[in-house]
Amino acid sequence: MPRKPPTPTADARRSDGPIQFLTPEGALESDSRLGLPARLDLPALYRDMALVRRLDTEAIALQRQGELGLWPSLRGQEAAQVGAAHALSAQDMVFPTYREHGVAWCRGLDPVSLLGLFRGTTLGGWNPYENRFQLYTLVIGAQTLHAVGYAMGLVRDDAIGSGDDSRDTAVLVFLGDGALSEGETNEAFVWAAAQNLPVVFFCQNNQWAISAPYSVQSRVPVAQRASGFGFPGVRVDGNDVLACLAATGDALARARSGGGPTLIEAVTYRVNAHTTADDAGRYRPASVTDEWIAKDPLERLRRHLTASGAVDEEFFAGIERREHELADHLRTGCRSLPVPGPASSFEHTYTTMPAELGHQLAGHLEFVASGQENGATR
Amino acid sequence: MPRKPPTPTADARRSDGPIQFLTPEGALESDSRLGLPARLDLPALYRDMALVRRLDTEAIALQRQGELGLWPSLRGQEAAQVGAAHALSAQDMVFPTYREHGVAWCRGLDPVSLLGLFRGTTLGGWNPYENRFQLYTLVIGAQTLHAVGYAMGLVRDDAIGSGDDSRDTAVLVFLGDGALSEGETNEAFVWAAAQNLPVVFFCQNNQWAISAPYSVQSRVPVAQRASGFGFPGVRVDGNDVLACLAATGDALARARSGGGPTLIEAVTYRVNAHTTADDAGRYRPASVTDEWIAKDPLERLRRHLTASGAVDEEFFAGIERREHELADHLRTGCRSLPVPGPASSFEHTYTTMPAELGHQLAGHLEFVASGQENGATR
Amino acid sequence: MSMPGISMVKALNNGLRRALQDDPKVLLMGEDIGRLGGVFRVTDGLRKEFGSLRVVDTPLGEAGIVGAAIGLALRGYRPVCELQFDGFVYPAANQIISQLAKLRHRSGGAITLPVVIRIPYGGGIGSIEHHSESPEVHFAHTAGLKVVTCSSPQDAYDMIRQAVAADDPVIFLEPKRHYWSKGDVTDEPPAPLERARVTRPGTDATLIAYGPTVPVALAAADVAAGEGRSVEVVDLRSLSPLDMDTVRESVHRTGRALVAHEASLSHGFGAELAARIQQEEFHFLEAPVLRITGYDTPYPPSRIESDWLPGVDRILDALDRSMSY
Amino acid sequence: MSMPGISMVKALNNGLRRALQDDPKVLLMGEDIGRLGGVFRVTDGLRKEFGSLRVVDTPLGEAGIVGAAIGLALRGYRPVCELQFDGFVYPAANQIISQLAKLRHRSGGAITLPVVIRIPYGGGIGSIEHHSESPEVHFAHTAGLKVVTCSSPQDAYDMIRQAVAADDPVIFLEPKRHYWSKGDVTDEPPAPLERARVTRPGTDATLIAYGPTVPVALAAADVAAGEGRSVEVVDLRSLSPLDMDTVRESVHRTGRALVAHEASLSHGFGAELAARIQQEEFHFLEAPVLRITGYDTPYPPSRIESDWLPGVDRILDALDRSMSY
Ligand SMILES: Cc1ncc(C[n+]2csc(CCOP(=O)(O)OP(=O)(O)O)c2C)c(N)n1
Ligand SMILES: Cc1ncc(C[n+]2csc(CCOP(=O)(O)OP(=O)(O)O)c2C)c(N)n1
Ligand SMILES: [Mg+2]
Ligand SMILES: [Mg+2]
Repeated sequence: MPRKPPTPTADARRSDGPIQFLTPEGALESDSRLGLPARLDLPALYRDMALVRRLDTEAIALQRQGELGLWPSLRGQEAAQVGAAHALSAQDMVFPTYREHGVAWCRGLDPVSLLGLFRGTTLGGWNPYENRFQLYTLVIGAQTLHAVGYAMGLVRDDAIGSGDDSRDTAVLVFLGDGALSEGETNEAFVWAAAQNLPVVFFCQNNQWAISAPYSVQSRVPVAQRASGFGFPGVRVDGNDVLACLAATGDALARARSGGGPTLIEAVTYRVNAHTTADDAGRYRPASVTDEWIAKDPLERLRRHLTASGAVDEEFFAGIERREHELADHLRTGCRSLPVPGPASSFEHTYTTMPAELGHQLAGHLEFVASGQENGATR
Repeated sequence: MPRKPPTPTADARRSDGPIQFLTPEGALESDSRLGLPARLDLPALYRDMALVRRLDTEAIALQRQGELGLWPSLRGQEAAQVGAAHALSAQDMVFPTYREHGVAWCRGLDPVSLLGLFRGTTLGGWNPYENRFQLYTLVIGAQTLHAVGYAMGLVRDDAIGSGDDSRDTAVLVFLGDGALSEGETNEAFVWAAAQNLPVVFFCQNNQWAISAPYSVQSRVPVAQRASGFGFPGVRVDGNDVLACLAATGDALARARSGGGPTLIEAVTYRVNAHTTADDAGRYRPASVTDEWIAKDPLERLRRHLTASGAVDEEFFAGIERREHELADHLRTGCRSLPVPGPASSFEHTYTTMPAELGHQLAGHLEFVASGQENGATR
Repeated sequence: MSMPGISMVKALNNGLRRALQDDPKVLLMGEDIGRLGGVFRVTDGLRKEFGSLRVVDTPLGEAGIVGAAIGLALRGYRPVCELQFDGFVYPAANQIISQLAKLRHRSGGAITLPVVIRIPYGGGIGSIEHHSESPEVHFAHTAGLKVVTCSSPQDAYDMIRQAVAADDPVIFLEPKRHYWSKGDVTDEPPAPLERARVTRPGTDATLIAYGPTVPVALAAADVAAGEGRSVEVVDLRSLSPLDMDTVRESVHRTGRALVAHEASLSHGFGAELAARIQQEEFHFLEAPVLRITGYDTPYPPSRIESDWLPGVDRILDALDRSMSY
Repeated sequence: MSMPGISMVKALNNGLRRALQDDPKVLLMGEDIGRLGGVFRVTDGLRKEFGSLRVVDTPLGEAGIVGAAIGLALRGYRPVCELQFDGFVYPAANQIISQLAKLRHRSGGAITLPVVIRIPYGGGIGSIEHHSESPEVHFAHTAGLKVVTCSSPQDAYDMIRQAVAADDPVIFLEPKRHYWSKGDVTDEPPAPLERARVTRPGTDATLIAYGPTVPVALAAADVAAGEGRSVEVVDLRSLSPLDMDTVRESVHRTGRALVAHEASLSHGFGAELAARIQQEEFHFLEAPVLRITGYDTPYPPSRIESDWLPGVDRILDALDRSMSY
């Protein structure tokens, strides 16, 4: 029988726990380990979290209506994503997984473009250079190496360490707690450390990799992994948008200045099932989820904003109107996403279509034009 | 331009440096971090190191004479290998790379069987169950996962934690400093840690992966990697056979008792080129190598044995005679290694030869029997 | 035991349960196969029945799964791995191709690796990218591996047990779009794992299929019958080794051969079949061997996958071409 | 510039030097390619000339090399990776097959990945296991990749520069057993990278080869000529896309086709060639397409590799069989 490893110490004392500025009750506190950014737009952070949650809710509804094949919900992770994204400079490059709808939103992507992949009308959906937000990556861990390579390019472009804020650039790459177990992710850590690359690994430890609790992957916190490679790991309350923003800002600044990589662990929770195709009831008790819902990232900022008098009722009403507009936009946009034409599978496989592929395309177009289809029509 | 990371602190103070019992001058000291085993057979350790060095020297000579295609020399790493191997129990299983000739020797393998792979007469050369020493693995890192799986088997066989010394079993897997960068190695760390498996990772940090100095792979010591996964990493003087023995013994005992994995870093040096096909002069100065030769693992134990009066001249003379016998055995054995027959490539591809492969074999045998060969014979 | 009208998922589940019951050395491992019962529920209930040491939820890493399975096999176990989807097999390529396939041979037969790697594969279920791939050729091209695929609940039940009992490593491909197709399953002694099956006899042409395309081929043969053409359908079942005897016998009789698979045309499985048939039946072929396959492009977005996949109409068109020679 | 009597290694070295000179975005990366100049010295001297930021000694990890190259390409670079040996390409399979090959297509053409992956490949040099593999089919079967291989110093020099200049990912296979073969190399404008070449004209049969087997095929054609048979040798050069026009034209004339490669027979490159030729030249073939290849076993120990590899005698035997139809 396997002996149980010593369980990692619970965050009994505050200074051992994840960095936190905003308590679940909405109180703003300081943390000796990290400073808050000088300028903070709390209403904007709240607004983005609220809109992103609505985006998510609407996509789930669209999936239920059969408009999407699948949707990976970000519910519960709004603070992690919006906080991290608010720390980005325009020139920074983002490498997401498949759940970073909140980051996409903050990067300015039309949220309708996120739906194509899950509706089955596209394999991508946006130009990764336009908003400096790369395509979603479904193969766990693969994007971490792309981020590292991109960061190698930044080094060669002298795009770090100049002191010029509009020039110095970093890479922000997202990954899940499960992704920490893939070999490729660890190779990315090796490269980033040995070459001191300007890359920030932002891990949303949402406690689950589909049905696997984090204990299946590791017996120590995510952030500790970095120490084995010799670069800093930071653990923050992933439901505290300020902690996520501050830690990411700090790490990105270090990366841009030539100070090398950081691994950020945002401790949060996947409130919904893995995707709309998953049934979380099979592997986890609802009670734990309820505990996390009590730590809701939006609620605590709402409490703080209300208590501090920074915003009024109209602020929330305005957000609600924008939520409705967003939902309308998503519903309409989703249904009018163009179904790709029969030639589209053949296009862009190569920069120039090889002759043989051209023959296959010609045959395929003829087949489709003849009105035949996959089933038997004769 | 990449900024240089802070260089890991040199082992300025003794307590920061690798664990060491035997100084290069041959003095035996204690180390507060680890105890020496109660029973130590110093003459046997010396004898094995000496014989293993001779084995290596002879194999290099055989390669020069064209009898071997290639030989990866272990010179300089005798203490690491012999020390680690002396800590093994009979029932423990060893997973080597391609350089563990010293471990093979201590496990009781006929050293001639090591030559076949490098002579090109076999892809294996020994039965991995007979001496509980698996086949050499050339694909860097791959064996670490096999070790982990084997350790999972031990857990399921209740072969750990019983307190019965003849029953409790551990796995000892070897890897190089370069192997720390492969994804598969890191996955092995993930599995070993999360499941608290009875496996000891023994990394000979010989400073080089072919032409790559360790700084290409990492900016922190090998042993530190383990902390990122939440299990102990130990750094020992790899040229001190006692430190290697003690640390491995300690780690294996912990593994057998159910205490989980350990990563041992034996800090040593690859005195020769990567293999006989390599030219180290192209990438490293001879002066560094000379410094390491001064820390020779055999020499320090010889000094200690002589100074302490534990052995006499006859002891060394006896070893020299055994060295000659060994060299003779290797020379004769190498030349009489059987060249595999034409059917051998086809055998053991499957447990039962598929019909189609049988046809290919028949055709091949006919071809060979007709006296034809690869070149043009007509 | 008779299991009337069960799905392929259930048949596999029953087969795995039997395998676990029959041999204490059998264990299952993979991502989400325990508590969840697998994303397709193939291992549903088995963790509860056999415990977490025999039905193992693994960390997220495919190299790890296969590499650890090799180690378990070296210790005498018979691991059955699930790789969650076809598109996630590549991180394990090194362990499968350079290690699993070769170790027995390298050891001169001293090592036996009875490892099964189950892979839900193929398209047609409206999935997202990397979830509809057909990687069979990578394995069929690798000496030392057996590669099999089932097309009915009965075969699923029989073949998974035979695969677990086999002493060679087996890549076990499960056509996920037929996971929910139902059929009666009995406990009769099955045909050998390596044997192809003539699923529908015919005289005018031989249509070779496997896994996901078998039901499509049968549907095409049905329509063809209505048009007065008698098509013999061969279900290969084993892709490596390949049962050329059954294929040859059929083509020898019909003089015409067609192959249907989902993988891309170039270097797809049909290439090897065409190469062999044209060589072994050169004088008896009345038409070239024709291939109806996926195109030489990445698998398309799901809204247009049905046109991309080899369907009944494309098979019938190819049959027309074959008959017109 | 004329380079008389240089080796293929030197030709590649010169080609890479030119590529580095011509475009500041080109960079080389791989294990031991810097200080050491690569285990085969293909990159000899280039680190000194272009610095360690453009000729990069990487950590030991093939997924890392290809994954990082993708990232560099996303930033506008043109990385040329060296994977040290054919047998060590599999850890990079996921990055090559699921990422490198697909990203352009997935992005609807927004992403361009001009990445070259150089792989010394094939057997015949007395190497140890995993150092003599022929993995070409894994890549040729993957849509989105170009796969090319050279067989002479001139082609090596031209093709490596063309590969670096190409905007698609290119798997560049270097037949290591011809690394030290010498030939004159000039700077004439080369034929397109995708074009096959008739290396020796003939009328009785078409012998198709690529990379390592081209010199073997030429030697066999020589012997055959002495026996009164005129064999046309086609060097494919590009494995994907495949120049079927050249192949078809030749086989159409000769009526006989043979393919020689080192990879295992089953699902080897010859399968696709045979499948296409039998289909496209059905009425003109006087004999089936025959394949002379490695066997369906792991690559053997080096002392017996020469019998395992397709050599002149085996090619001549196959030619006899072909002519006897
Ligand atoms: C290489 C690979 N293996 C398996 C999968 C199947 N899969 C999709 S998501 C997932 C869990 C990922 O967990 P985590 O990294 O924690 O991210 P999260 O979904 O929680 O955001 C798995 C196993 C995959 N996509 N890629
Ligand atoms: C996967 C893989 N990539 C590349 C190689 C080529 N190679 C052989 S040995 C070696 C260096 C290994 O260095 P290290 O792990 O430090 O072991 P050492 O040789 O120093 O004992 C390399 C790159 C390989 N064998 N396997
Ligand atoms: Mg997660
Ligand atoms: Mg080393």
